[in-house]
Amino acid sequence: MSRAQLLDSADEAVTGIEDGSTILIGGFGLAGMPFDLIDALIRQGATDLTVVANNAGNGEVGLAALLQAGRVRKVLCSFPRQVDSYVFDELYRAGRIELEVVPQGNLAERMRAAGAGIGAFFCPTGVGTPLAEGKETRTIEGRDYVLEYPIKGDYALVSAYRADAMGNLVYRRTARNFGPVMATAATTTIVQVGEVVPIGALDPEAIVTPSIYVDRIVQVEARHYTVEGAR
Amino acid sequence: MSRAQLLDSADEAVTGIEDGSTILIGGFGLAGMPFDLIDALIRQGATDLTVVANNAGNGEVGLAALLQAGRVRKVLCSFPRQVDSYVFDELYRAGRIELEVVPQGNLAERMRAAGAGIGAFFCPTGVGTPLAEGKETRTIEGRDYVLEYPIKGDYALVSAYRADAMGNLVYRRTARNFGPVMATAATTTIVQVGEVVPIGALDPEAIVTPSIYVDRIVQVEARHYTVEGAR
Amino acid sequence: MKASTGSTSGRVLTMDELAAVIARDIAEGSYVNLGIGQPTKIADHLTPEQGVVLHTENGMLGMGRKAEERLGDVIDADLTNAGKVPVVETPGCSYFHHADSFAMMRGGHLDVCVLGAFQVSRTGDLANWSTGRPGDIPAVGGAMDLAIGAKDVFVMMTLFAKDGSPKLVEACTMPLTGVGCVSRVYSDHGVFDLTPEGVGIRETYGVDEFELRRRLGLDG
Amino acid sequence: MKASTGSTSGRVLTMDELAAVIARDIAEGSYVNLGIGQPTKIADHLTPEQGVVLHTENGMLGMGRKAEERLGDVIDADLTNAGKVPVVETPGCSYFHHADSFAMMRGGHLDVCVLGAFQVSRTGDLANWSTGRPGDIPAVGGAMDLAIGAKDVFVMMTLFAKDGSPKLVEACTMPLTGVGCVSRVYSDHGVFDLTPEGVGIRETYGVDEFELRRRLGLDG
Repeated sequence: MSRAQLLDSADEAVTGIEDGSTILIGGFGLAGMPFDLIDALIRQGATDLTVVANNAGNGEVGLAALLQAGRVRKVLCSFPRQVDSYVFDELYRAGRIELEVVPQGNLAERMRAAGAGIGAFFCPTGVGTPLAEGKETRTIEGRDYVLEYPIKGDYALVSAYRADAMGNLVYRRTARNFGPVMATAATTTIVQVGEVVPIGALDPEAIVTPSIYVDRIVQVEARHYTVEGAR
Repeated sequence: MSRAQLLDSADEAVTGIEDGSTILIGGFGLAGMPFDLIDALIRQGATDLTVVANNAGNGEVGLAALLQAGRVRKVLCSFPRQVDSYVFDELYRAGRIELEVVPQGNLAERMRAAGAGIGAFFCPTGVGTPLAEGKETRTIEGRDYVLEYPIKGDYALVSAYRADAMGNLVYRRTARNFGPVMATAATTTIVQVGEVVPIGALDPEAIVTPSIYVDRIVQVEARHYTVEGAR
Repeated sequence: MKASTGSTSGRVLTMDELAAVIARDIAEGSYVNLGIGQPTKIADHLTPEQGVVLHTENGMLGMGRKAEERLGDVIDADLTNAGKVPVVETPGCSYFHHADSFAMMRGGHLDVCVLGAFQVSRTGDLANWSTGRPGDIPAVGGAMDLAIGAKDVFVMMTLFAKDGSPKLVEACTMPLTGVGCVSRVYSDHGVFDLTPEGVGIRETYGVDEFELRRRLGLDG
Repeated sequence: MKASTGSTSGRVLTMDELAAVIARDIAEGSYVNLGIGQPTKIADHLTPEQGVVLHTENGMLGMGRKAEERLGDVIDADLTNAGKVPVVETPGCSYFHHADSFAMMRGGHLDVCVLGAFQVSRTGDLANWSTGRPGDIPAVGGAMDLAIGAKDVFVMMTLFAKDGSPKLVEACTMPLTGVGCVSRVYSDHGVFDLTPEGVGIRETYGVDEFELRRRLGLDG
């Protein structure tokens, strides 16, 4: 992919996302959730989307807001059901959204395979369980495996800590989670970061996502969470 | 694996390596070659070894010295033939060593699969070439793939830049190459480093090999190479 | 049938006491993943001398305790455990992405994983992700990866369901998480080794072995 | 047959001139891998304004030029290109391990890869790793990964072997490196697009298109 574009707003960063696209959305709960890009995507208006994410949204923000806006046809995720996933829960029970539950590690590895040009892989996770029903299985060296296929995205929306102006990325703590894998698995990777630094300012040994995987970058305000009275 | 052991010498680090073992040896040419561990392995005496490495040794040092000592039954590598691989070349032409040539990326990915618990994977590299002959193939979404199996080691000998006392590793520049992958693919991973630093001294965001993959560590003198008159 | 190696204590254990028993049994220097729910209690009983390193599947080795938060404190939302609760670092910790984190589990590098369970079969099948009730929204998270994600997979659970039925069963009736993956069951009534030769009782709490075998329908 | 889009220059190009032609054709901001041998010359003709980022399969993006070494200098043996020649960093470079490096190639993320060749077929089959002579020690390195490792795989070669036989052939007689992988051939006599519709001549050097088609046995 050619050189990453540095954009002025999240709205510019999500231009061109077509109806019917498959969107990989980073984050594990709040950590690494690309809130600004999701909000921009809601404003942008693309609909009939397939979303690949670990969860199916919390409260009425971020991914939950995208679902609530009725833009998502199908969710592939490992864990939709959470204490505050009521938006998804209602859509699902009303039959207004499709769900494919994927074990969390398979979700990650299937996207890794998409980014790495692997056609399919034999995975031991889920063998003999309902989630492997109908899938090809094989015994290799005495162990049973299920054949799993890549999950490729048209777009990835990722939140990182810092980018340099070329698009190299570093993440912060466990907010790294799915970001680096999704960045490799999408045709177009769009990243929101807390800070854009000059080229050469990131340690080449510590870059987690090399610039080649990044197409668009936008700098956003950091979000802060404080302990509330009622938790 | 339980906590890594910090050892006083390379000789202590290679104790217990059995005849007939499969040894993954890091390095790409000189960069990342674990010279001290290989020299210790020669002194240790294990023989009938299968070695997995990118090359088959340079000059008469490192891996070439191990071959010259007659300890290696078989080499799996991507590129045995180099300007100064005469030790391997002679052994091979004399029929005294077996060779399995593996495309470089497949070598890396097959070890990655071993470390990641993947039973086999469909890979597009080498399709239709002599190196895929006899292997299972499959067309997936219109592209042809060859089924490749994991390469697992009994031991990995790896050279890294710094370790902390728990066994977390960082590498230096392109000397990283196969080290991080091999560390995941062996039952016992033995690492030589230029420096052992206190626990907490390495940036948790920049650790390349987490301590879980490291079993034995030894600090060795750094090697320096100067430009010779005749290159 | 493997002989019992354990002893009988006076009464059934609380979950907190059981957590202490499991913590005691984890070998020094082990790399361990503690599943969401009851198993997280085990961390409170691990001693610094044990040098146990905790893995959390959302991308960290060397996870520390829950962050101490007071009203109004800024939470570091970038550092949580798998239950999305803020935690702290320990010295020597490291971060990695999700594919690397699950490769670490799937590749068998963790020494021990401790999980909760709805049911465990005598041959080590695990059911802990879905009750199978119609209408439930399916959600597996990392459960199937954890089930096969360590050299030893321990289960921590009450031995009997609220209706009194045993949760260590001949065959699971609930949807499986993994097949033949559990090696040991820690319960409030006793500790069981699941071996190819059958169920071995290591310890019993508040009940003798004979009675326990009877209630579980285990042959003598 | 696709029409020629190129022009005829006065004489056959040197490999260095050909490297300049290829450098000119690489789009601004591309990520590029230059194979060992002749293709490395291309780097000398890339301009800073092009902002081309070089990948080396031994684990680096943003590889710089060969290190300038004087007699007695300490060499940084930890920073080399795929040919094991010491190189330097460029600003914004990054390092990664071999599995990640080859995932980057195999996953189709590089824009262009330029390789040498013994033979290329009209349908894009590549032979560049083994002459197939009995007694040769087989050695493939990253050749098969590179052959499928970019959106566009270009070949840079002389068009005729020393014995005068064409290297752009109907079918390769040497062992293959990859099937249908080459999209364009840059040679001292001309530049060819290999398309599903056939071989298109983009430019010719020191020979006219008619003569070139005759010598290559191309129809039309």
